[in-house]
Amino acid sequence: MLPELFFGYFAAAIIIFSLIVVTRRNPVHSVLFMLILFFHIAALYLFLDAEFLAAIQVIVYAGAILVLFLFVVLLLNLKEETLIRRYINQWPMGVVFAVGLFILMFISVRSFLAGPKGEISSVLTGQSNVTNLGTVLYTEYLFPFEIASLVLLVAIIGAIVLAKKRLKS
Amino acid sequence: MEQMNTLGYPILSSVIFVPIIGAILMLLIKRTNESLIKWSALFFSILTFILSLPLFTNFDKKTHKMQFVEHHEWIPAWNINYSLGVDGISVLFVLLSTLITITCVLVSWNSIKTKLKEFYIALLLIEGAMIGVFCALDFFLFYIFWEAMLIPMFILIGVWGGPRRVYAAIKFFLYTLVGSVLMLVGIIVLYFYGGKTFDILKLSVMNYPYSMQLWLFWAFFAAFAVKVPMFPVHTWLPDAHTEAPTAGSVILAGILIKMGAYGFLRFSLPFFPDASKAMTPVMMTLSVIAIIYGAVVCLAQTDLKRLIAYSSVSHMGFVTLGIFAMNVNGLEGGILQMINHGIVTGALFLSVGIIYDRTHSREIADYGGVATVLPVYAAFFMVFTLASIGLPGMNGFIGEFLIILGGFAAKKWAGVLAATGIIIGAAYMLWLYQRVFFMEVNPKVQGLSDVNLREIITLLPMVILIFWIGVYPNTFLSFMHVSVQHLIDRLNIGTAPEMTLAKLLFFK
Amino acid sequence: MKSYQLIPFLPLAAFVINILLGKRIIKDKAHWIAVPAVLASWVISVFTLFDVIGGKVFNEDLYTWIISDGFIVSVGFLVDQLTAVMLIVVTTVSSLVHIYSVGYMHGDKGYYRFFSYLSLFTFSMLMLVMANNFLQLYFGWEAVGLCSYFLIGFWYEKKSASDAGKKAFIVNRFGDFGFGLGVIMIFLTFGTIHYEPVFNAVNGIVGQSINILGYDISLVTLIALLLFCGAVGKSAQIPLHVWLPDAMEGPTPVSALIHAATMVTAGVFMVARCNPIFNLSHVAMNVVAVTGAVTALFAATIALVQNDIKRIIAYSTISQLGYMFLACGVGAYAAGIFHLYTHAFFKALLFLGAGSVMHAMAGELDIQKMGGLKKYMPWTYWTFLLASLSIAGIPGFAGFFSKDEILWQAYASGPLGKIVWFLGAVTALLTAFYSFRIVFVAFHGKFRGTHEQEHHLHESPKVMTLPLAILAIGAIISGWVGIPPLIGEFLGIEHSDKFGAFLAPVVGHPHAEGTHGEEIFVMLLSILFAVGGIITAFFMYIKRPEIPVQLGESMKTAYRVLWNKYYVDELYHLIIVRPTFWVAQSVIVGVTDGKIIEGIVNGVPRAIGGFSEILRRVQTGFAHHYAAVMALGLLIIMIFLIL
Amino acid sequence: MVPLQWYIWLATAVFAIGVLGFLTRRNIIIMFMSIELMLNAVNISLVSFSHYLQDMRGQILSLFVITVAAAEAAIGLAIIIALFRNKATAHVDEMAETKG
Repeated sequence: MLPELFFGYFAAAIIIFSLIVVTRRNPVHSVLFMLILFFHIAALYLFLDAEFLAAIQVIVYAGAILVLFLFVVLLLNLKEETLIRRYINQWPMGVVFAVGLFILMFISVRSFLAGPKGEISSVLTGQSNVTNLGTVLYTEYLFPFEIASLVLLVAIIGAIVLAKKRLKS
Repeated sequence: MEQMNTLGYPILSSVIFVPIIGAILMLLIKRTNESLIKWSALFFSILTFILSLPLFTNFDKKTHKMQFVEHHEWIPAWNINYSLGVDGISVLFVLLSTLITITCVLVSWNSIKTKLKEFYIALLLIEGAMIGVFCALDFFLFYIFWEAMLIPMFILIGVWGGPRRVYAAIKFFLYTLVGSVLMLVGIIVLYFYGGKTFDILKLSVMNYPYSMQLWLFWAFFAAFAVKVPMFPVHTWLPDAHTEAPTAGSVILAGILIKMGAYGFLRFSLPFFPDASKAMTPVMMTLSVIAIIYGAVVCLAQTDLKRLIAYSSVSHMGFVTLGIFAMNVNGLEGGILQMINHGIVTGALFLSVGIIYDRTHSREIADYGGVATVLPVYAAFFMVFTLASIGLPGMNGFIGEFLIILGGFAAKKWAGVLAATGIIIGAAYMLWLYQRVFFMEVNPKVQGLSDVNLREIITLLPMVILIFWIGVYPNTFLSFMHVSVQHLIDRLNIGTAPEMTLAKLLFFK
Repeated sequence: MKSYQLIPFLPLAAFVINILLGKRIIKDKAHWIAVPAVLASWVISVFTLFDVIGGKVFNEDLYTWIISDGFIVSVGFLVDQLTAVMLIVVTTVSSLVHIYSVGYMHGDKGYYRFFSYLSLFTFSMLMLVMANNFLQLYFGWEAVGLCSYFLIGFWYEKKSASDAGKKAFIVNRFGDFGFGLGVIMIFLTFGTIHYEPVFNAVNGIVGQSINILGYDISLVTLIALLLFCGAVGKSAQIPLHVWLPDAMEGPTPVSALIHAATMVTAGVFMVARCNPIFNLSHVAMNVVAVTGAVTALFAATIALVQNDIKRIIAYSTISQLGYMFLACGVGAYAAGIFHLYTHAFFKALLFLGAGSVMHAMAGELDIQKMGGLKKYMPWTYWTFLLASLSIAGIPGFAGFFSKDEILWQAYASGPLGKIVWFLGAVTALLTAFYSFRIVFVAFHGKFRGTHEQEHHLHESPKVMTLPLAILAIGAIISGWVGIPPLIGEFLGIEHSDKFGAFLAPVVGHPHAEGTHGEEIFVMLLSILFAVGGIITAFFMYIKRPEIPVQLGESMKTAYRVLWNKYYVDELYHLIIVRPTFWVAQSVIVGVTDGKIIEGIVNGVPRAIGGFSEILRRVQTGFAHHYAAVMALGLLIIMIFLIL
Repeated sequence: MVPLQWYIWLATAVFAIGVLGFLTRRNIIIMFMSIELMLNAVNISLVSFSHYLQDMRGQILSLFVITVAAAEAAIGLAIIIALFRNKATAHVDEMAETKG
């Protein structure tokens, strides 16, 4: 009963905060609510035996990405943002699509079947989550891992090139 | 089955990739260092030429098989191989390509003023791709080279061309692409029919059903006829030639439009012998129309380059006529005429480029009395003019005579009508020469300087080749005998009934 | 290498040296290269002639020119009796013209160019006559045409000169068109184009025919007529004669060498060379004879009224060439070649004489503006007179023997022969008349030019009069090697027709069907006509100068037609030149290329462009529109997957 | 024990909210945040699959998703800055640069 209660709280909190994030007038508020949202998601990960990911969620998402968002919001200095309308003219269409998508996915999830069990997990190997993750990541997923690092490198260079002020040419 | 590469090293690969590597290396040169760019382009083109010379000296003229063969697996999943080789039909074009590129580099020496580096890089890339087209023995590789050549050429016309260069470049690109895409469909059909292989040699000895041959013949025809260009898909040529920079025109005339005729020889004829035989009257009709049509339209031109471009249509009509005469004389004449046309028309475009650098006008009316002002230049141009109208003792005569001989043997009317093209040819070329070089000196050409040493060096190889082929053509004809005979043997298995243009048009 | 093989290559070497080094180094010393070369060729030719007289005939290949399947052609030389005669004619006239040009072209800025072209021409002409196969003949054929083009347009700054050169080349191409096809027919029929095997095999194809457009045409006739096409072009016979009068734009030595003595006779040479083919076709022979006869008369009538001294001589050349074809057409090839040989001397002399006159008159060509030149230029006058007597056919002179031989052979060769003989005889009368019209108008009477010209009048330098003198001797005695047996018997000379006998191994010997009486009649009639023509000219231009004017007024139409050369040029302009240009400009550029093909080519992309013009409105550029469409797509896919 | 489907429903809901935000908001930064929301929804489902199927690969994938999200945020925000510098607006309905 306790796990269901915990899940109920976190699920409700995640959904409510998500809604708040996408509806706030002031982007700064959105970012701050998103911070709370991400903490909740991290907590959810702990329930799922994913300690490492929970930590990453907090460090990367909450610590890095959201701070970046916040910087940008402050950098752009959107004062008038709070005064004008939030939504595009065709917002009802967006609502219809989103709700439709939710209903469809909801229906389809009911009828899904679980696949075969995996071979590596804390339960099976008796080792910690991080050890298991590392084992898989540095053996089976070594090449994608390298690619991911390349993606990050490109992102760093790209972001700098794009955001820096144009030199007078 | 395959002839071994008698040289110890991969000569064809080196000839293809030296210019491409050269182009890559030239990327590293600073763009302000113009003389280094020019000299390195010249160096790489001459190096390629020297590398290609063993093809001339070590070629075994006694076999029709591919020589200097290279074969490596490339994409095994689709049975795609990197395989190269030349036979008596293609070897001369490799040599012609390497030679023409040198002249192109030389003639552009002072005439290209902007984006020098990119120009020479494009030139070297074209060279590599052109040679690749003539050497490829794998359809996939062939198609890659075939299309790869298009891009630098497109850029060459579109960036360094005349006032209407963008129109001309796009027209050129679309025309050739439409044809190529149909050929690609044909290649894929062959791939699956031939048991999933792109091997040109294997595919060329298979027997395809007649109805399939007909469809494939037209698919390949679309690509090759545009390139040649045959009537009525020739209208890209005058625009492209006219607007292209001199080097572009020379490569277009010298090599690029030969690829169409080469395609007929390498693919259409041996792959589809029945369909080719059946289509002979149609092809000959189109060729004869091209000969006369191209020649007559020259009489109405007021633009130097446009006139020479249309004369190309006429001359290439001779080539296709010789090819579809389907006898030894016609085929050998056709191949020789391809080389001749490359040399002569290339040289004419070089010459026009040389005078254009001085006057910046292509209008014939802006000239007159050039022979008085630039006598040495006039002498060169006279040689090219005479070669173009097929004067005996020069190369054009040998090719045209053999073609008319072959055409006449195949279809009398074709030989007779083609011969009238020679009359009109003399008329427009001499009239051009008269208007440009003779008569009163036009004030616009007064005081121009005669050709300098660089320009003489550019033109001299052409003159030498013109007389060499004219006086002793056997040097070049001897390369072809065995291969052409082999092709004829392959063709003789065709037994389909002949179609005429009228039958084809009215579905009789 | 045999010595005779040097004959063509010496002038070639001179050409190469002069054209490469002439501009910078040799300049006005060009004749020191060209003249010795051609003189050396002449010397070797003379030795070769003696070799041939001694019974040697050379036929050797130099190297193989083209090999393509069965089409194997060599460059080689055939020196037989016919070639030997031509060698002598070509090298002799060429040498003299070279020497003459040293004086005539003195100071011209294209001096070296002129001599290199002359050398090139000599080379080409020698290659033509020495060829042992049809393709090499064709090579020489086109090459002499090219030199003719160069030399006619020598003063290329003049539009008329460059026009004339171009016209000559293109009109010749029409003839060469037939000639080339003839060569191809020969190859396809015999499998070779070397003279010897072809002539040996030609008897085998008699009776064979070929189907062209549903008509059966005798193969041998077709080949002969196609070859004759070339001859018609090169030798300026009707209907391709139009280029020769215009060719007079070239320097006069060129007219003498190319357009009188050598190149234009190539057609006659070729017909004589191919006599084994022509002999087998009556149709072709008749065509040759009639073309020759009609041209002879036609050109002579035009010559009657022209005033340009060189054009008169040009028409006279066309007319005399007609004689030669007439002879060939009746099978009297030896007579035709004989006339070619004598004609070379007196016609070259006439042209060089005219050149001498022009030299003195500062380029004046109109005989009406001359007059009384006799006393200023005695050498020129006397040599010109001798040449005129020769061409008129006064007994004893070279022209008499050759012309008489032709007329008699024509008369004696059947009913058609009688007709062409009659045409030829009338032409003889006209020839005598117009030749002496020049003599009387230009050299006698009073000077009618400007004072300046009169002051300037002088005899030409030695270097020019010497060739005149040599040619004058030739114009008299060159005919003495071919004295008809009738006169020979009378004079007590045995085998007097040495020329005919010499050529007989190559061209055969026609047997004339006629009595001595008829022969005497023909001969006397031609003497009568010659003398009559001269007397008429004397009467009309010396005694009663007003008659020509009255005659011109009373027969205005005829005069105008002759003056305008029967409007042939205008006719060609109307039916060939203008329609071709109309098609080029209006039909092809305007309609087929401009509208139809370009219409389709540009129309397809335009249609695609129009379609995409509609489609592009979908691209609003708003990111949320794209996102919405994406979501919609996702929705649709999911609905499909679930349902 | 919480059923797997609950987690998936939760992920679905968050994803739908992300779509809603992306489709309706004008502010381009909020749109970006919506994208982050969607990515997080995917992560939730991946981690829950990983847990319920006893397979580490789900977590690995979500690790990569986080990587890509970081890169995307960096680039995207840089683009926003560049855009704002040129257009002086952060509203999508005021930009139509890609209009055909």
